[in-house]
Amino acid sequence: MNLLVDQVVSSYNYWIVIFLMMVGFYILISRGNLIKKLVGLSIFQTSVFMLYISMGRITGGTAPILLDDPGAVYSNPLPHVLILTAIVVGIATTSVGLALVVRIKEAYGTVEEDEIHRIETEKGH
Amino acid sequence: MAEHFPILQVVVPLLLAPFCFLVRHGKVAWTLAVFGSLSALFISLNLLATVLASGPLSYAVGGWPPPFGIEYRIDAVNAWVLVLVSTVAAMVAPYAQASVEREVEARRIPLFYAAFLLCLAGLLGIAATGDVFNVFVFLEISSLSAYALISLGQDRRALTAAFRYLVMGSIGATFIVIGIGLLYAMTGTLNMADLAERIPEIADTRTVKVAYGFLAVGFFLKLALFPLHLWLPNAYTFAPSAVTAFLAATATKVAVYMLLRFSLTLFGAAFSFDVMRLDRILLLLAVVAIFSMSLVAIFQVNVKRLLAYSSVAQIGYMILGLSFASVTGLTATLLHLFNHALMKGALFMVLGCVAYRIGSVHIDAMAGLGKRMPLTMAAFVAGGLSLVGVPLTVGFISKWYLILGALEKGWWPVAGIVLVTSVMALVYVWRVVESAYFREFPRGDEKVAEAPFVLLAPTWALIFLNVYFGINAGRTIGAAESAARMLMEAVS
Amino acid sequence: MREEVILRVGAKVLTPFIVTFALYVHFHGDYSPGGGFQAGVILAAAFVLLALVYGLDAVQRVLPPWFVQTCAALGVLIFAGVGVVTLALGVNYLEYGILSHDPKHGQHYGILGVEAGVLVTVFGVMVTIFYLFAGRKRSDP
Amino acid sequence: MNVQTLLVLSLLVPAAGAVFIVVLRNRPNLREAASLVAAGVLFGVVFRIHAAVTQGARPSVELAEPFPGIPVALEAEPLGVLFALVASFLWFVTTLYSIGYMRGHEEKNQTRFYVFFAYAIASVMGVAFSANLFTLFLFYEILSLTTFPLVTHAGTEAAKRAGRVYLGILFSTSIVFQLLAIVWTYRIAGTLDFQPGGILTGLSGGMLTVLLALFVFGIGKAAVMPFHRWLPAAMVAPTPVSALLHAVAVVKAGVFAILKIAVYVFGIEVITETGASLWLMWVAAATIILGSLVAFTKDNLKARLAYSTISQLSYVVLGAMLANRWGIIGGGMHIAMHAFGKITLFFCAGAIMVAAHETEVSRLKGLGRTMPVTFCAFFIGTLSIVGLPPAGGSWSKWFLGLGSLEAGQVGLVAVLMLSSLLSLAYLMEIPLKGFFFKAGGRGDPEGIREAPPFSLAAIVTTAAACLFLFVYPEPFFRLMSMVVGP
Amino acid sequence: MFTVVAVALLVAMALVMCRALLGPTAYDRVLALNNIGTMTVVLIAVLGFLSGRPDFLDLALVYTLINFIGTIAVLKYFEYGDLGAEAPGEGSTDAADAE
Amino acid sequence: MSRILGLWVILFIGWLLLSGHWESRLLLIFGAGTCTLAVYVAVRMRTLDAESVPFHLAGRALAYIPWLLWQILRSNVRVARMILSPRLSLDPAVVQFRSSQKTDLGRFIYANSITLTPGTVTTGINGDDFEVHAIARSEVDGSEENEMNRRVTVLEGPSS
Amino acid sequence: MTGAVMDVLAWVLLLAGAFFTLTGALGMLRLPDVFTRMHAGSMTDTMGAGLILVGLCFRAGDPLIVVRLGLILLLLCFTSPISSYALAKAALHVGIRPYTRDRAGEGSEGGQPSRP
Ligand code: NA
Ligand code: NA
Repeated sequence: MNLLVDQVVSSYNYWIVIFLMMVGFYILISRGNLIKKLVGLSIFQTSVFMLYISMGRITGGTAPILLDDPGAVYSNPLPHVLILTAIVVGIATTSVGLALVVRIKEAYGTVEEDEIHRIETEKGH
Repeated sequence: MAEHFPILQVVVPLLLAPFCFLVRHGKVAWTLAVFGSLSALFISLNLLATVLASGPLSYAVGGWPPPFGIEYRIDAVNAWVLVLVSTVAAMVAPYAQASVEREVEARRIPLFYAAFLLCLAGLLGIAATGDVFNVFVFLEISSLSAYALISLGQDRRALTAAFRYLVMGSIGATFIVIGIGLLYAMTGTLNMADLAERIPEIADTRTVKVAYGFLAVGFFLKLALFPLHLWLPNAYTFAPSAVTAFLAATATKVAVYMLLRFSLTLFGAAFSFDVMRLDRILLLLAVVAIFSMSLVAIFQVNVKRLLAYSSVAQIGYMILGLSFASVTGLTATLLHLFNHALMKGALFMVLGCVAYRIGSVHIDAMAGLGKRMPLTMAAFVAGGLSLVGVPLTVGFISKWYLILGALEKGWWPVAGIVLVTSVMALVYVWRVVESAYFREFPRGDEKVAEAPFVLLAPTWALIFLNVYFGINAGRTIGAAESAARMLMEAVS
Repeated sequence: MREEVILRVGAKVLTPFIVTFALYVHFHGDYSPGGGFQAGVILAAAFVLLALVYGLDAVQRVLPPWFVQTCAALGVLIFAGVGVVTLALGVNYLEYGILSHDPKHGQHYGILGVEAGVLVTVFGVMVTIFYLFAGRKRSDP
Repeated sequence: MNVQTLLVLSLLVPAAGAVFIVVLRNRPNLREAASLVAAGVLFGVVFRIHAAVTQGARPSVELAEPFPGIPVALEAEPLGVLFALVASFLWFVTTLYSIGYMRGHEEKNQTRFYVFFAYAIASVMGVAFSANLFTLFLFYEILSLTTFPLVTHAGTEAAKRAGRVYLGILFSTSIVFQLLAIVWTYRIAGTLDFQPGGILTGLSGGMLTVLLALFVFGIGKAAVMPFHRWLPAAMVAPTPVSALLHAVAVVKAGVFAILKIAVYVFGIEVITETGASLWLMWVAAATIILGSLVAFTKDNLKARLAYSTISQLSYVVLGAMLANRWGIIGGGMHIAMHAFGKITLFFCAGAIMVAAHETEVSRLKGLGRTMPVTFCAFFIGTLSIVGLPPAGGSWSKWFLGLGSLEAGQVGLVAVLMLSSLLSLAYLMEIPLKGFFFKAGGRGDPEGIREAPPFSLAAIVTTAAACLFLFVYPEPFFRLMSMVVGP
Repeated sequence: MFTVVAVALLVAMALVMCRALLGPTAYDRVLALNNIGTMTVVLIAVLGFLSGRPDFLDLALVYTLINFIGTIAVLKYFEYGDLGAEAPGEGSTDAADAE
Repeated sequence: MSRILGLWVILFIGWLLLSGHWESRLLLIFGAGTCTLAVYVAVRMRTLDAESVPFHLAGRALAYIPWLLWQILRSNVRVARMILSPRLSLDPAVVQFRSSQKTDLGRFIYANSITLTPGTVTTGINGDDFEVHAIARSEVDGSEENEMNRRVTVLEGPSS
Repeated sequence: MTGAVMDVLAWVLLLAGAFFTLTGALGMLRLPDVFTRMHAGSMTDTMGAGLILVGLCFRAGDPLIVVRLGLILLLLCFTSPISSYALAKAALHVGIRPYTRDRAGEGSEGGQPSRP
């Protein structure tokens, strides 16, 4: 049973990644609302976490990074750090994006892409 | 201290950035930014000298030996990129003071310099590190601060431009980090030198090829390779002038560097060109980019946007060089990397001067400026000629090697396209020149004076470099050639 | 008298525990890397909860915007500064071993220092963003 | 002073002259004196170089080395000396002429005019003494840039358009064709240095033909059809500028470059043996005839002269393409002969414009009586251009004819004769109208006098030179003989 | 047996996800998502046991908190359109503003 | 002051339980600092009062919690049966009633107890007035609701 | 002996928890409106999560893990009713009317506004 799940997890992780990417990307391009776009982007980035999480399982690296002596067997803390970094980056991206959206809202009074476009083109004429 | 230069190169600006934010005082923040950029320049020149004298440098962060810890590795290729980035920063930072004061809200100025230093640190980090995941982290540091910098432009369209850049940039970064993850899953290492050793053993697996694809698309997005350039024109157009000058001269160049580093050092020229056929894709995209974007540039009325499209075309030249898959072609790429930074930096700085005085960079608004701002417009003419590729400017050097590379391959039509698009560059540059010199200044009695010295001096300094490295290109060519040779022969 | 009694009491009871938990995660971060980040998020969450229940003004009186912004910058400073300390002590960047007689403890201090930087930054950024959004009326219906 | 220094001086003297002109911008007399002095000194310098070169010296100097192995370098050789002599002498004369013309015409921005004129001369010296293709290309482009403000001197919409065509064609052709040809040459030969006998050996005829064509069309300043449009467009410029373009500097730089490339890059023998230039001869021939025919249709005097220039330039190109002893000698000498002839004609046209405010050929009737000197000079210039004794032009035409015969191209001889007839017809019309027709419909014939004295002096000088060169073509002939060797 | 529980949880999550997608009101979705959050917490705990690494449990704790605060935030936004507003009928005896 | 101390002690116990590294003096010091900070935040926010530190209920809660768990179990079973029955025979209702607690804390406990037991959800409190949604009218008809009300009031203690 | 008892107990608790979780999830789908679904939700939160977590406690071994599981459970029990309350109140606030047997014919979703 465990083996089965392991199989499922390890062979289908790429599919999950791809699925999430597709979903995120779809939301990203199909929505005119900038906030929804950011949601799509977040989902898109989430696919990375999935990839790295599944990778962590494959590599089987587990916690500590205390290096007792250079000769000791060195347990690999990397997948953790990588996932975490990727998450931080994702959140930072989303934060900057949201900050931009707030300022766009202030400047245009809307966060809908087509309305912004309309406002700009009207101003142009 | 000198042995720590590889890390200090990145840490100094990184450390100064929060100070800029903390002091909450525009002038002080600016002083910090200038100090940061100048020290970065100092360090990078030192590094370059060391590398040229005694070969590559390796620095173990945390004192852990390379495969385990993060390694910073400086060789002939990235030492040049470091010099390039920090040179431009050292020119833009002094320039920014007056320009930013005019274009950015006072309360946001400390934030501006903080983001500027962060962006600088990120770009330097990408170039300096020898760890692929670190590349991603620095890429994001530089990108996020770039989004912030762009959003500080006066026009509200700066916000939407920054948003779009954020979306496309993040997609690119995600592709890159997926590629890195796949490589890591296959090899269990993130160290570039390690990867370069291990990838050939597993080069025929599908995962490696998929990773290659992800990485390539990610880099294409980041370096604004046609048709993934859509974020660039608006971002450059609406960003504050100093930001445009800085980003145009550095950000895409560093992205090109990443592409070179990954495709040639990590995967190896043989894999990239023989297996993945990178050269064919690049050739096609580059040719289309060069031609179509030059054409589009001709029809622009906003000069910043005009130069932005020109940048996309010029990036095409760099990629074209790579697509030759030869030492000469790669030399052209590296030369143009450096040279284009000099010319576009200078030209966008000129536009900053113009915006400073007349508040617009519309081609009509620039009418008659040749008389009102003679030094500024002279700088534009000089920079423009460099862009066209007139002899004694750096532009000529790049073109020369590109054509030489094309002829080496026997690709006559490609050489022809390089030349014809140079003429197109002449056309779009000349439209601005005509407006400045052949049209009457529209607002008769209004006093428009020459740009202030603090803006002109850095601008002309870059123009001077354009000419200096055009007349005395031996050193750049030598460096580019040896770097190109190193990249091409890294693994194959 | 008070409609929101449930949320009010709930938040009141919960926050001290959240704060404690946040710092627990931080100080035990070296056993599972990245504690600083999680801790920062959790700490910020405590104040977000307070703001949601008691209103933005009440929280901002305790945690003014300039303060959290300073936190955000300060954290980066701490983060990079720890490395500079090791440089000053004559070893490589982030080579924590130098920070104590026992290299193992040294690494511990070093990681805690770096993570503290991360914590402070993440906390600052998170709260700043929350402030940015809270207090802006939704105008579309 | 050694000859290397002189070579550098040939660039520095006009450049320094420009500086003095700027400094003295508020004192027109001194300003123009500075210009004249610079021109005089330059001629002296070039003459000293000439002396050295005729004694067999080949002084050279390297200014910079942008590329490894591709320096910016100067070298004095006979062909370049010939060109430099003509250009520096005519600078002096043109400056003299300009003093009268610019003042008489009350032109604006006269300082700018003199400054860029000086810079253009400096570039011409660079072209003339270039030691390799890169240096030639460099100064060629600088020449385009420095003459641009002169062409657009008027600053009007028409001037702007003319400037576009001027720079557009010159830059486009030079970038697209010439630069390509240069890089290709470098790729094949591994060097760009001009060497007697050429540097392209062992190449197939087909490749050579393409490369030669790239050069011929890439040197837009030679105005080989179909890249000739810039020359008529540039008519909007003041007459001294036209003189500069048509006689002193620009077009001459073009044909000079072709000649130099034919001799020192391809090598006469290589061209002859491979027959690479055969069809290009006929392109030149076509330009000769078509240029003359178009000139016929132009009523505007300057336009007529412009097309005449297009036609005459291709004589030089033809000489280069013939690539035999007499062809090269004829082509080289035609640079000088046509320069003196055409500058005379333009000076006269300008003088007529300043004095009588007339620009159309059909309205010149009877003017010869009020402006006899001018019209006499025009007549002499015409003789030289057509190639009739006793004017210098007859020598170069004669040698070109010999060259055509030597190449076995009897058809080309016919072309030369036909063209001479045509040019006789469209040029002689002017002195004929001036002297032998009655003035009709002109409002105020009393107000018209001869051209300003400075201009007149220039006109007389060049006209006299045309005659003098018939008697004493020796210096140019000797130089060209050195080029082709014994 | 952890596997059975994990699968059951996944199935339950899938069912509730249907509700989140179906709605029909925004509150249905919030409810469903909150519920999924709870199940995720449990799943994390179970997976920790499954993989022999119970240090995931801290993560579960964090997730519980975030799930809660997130739900409150969303609901407040729905209700007042503003995250920072004080709730109406607010007394003045509790928070820092009570002077 | 006693509340401050009390809260601090509770938090520190929580810290020890979570940490498990009781041997590390460093971590204990950090823990103490952490708890101090948490208390300080509570003090600054003025949220430190009887409601937030319900020490006084501890004893009586020992009696209440098992009863509550039993109620939760029972109602879970009832609701599960309802959901699983093929014919979904629901009779949802919203009822209003008055509670007998004297303090907010008491009402908080009562309202949450109602909600914790499936089948009933507190949907509004206004002073003593409670509004409860029940999945079936029977859930609120019986004596259990009154029983819960009574027990929470007892839990509250004689005086607040 | 105690080990076996503990294992069996863990089994029972885990399976019971899974059962309640699934039932709750089913309820989420079957029940007609947001208010009734909340009951199903609280089933997952209490019995579902609770029994599983307690079941895990029996397999933990390390007291530290038991503590954590307990804390999670405590936190869940503390936050779940608060969320539910906030949800119900918000839903009522925007005018969503609870489904009743009398109005069953109006459609299972009660015909309320779909967006607040
Ligand atoms: Na995200
Ligand atoms: Na990103």
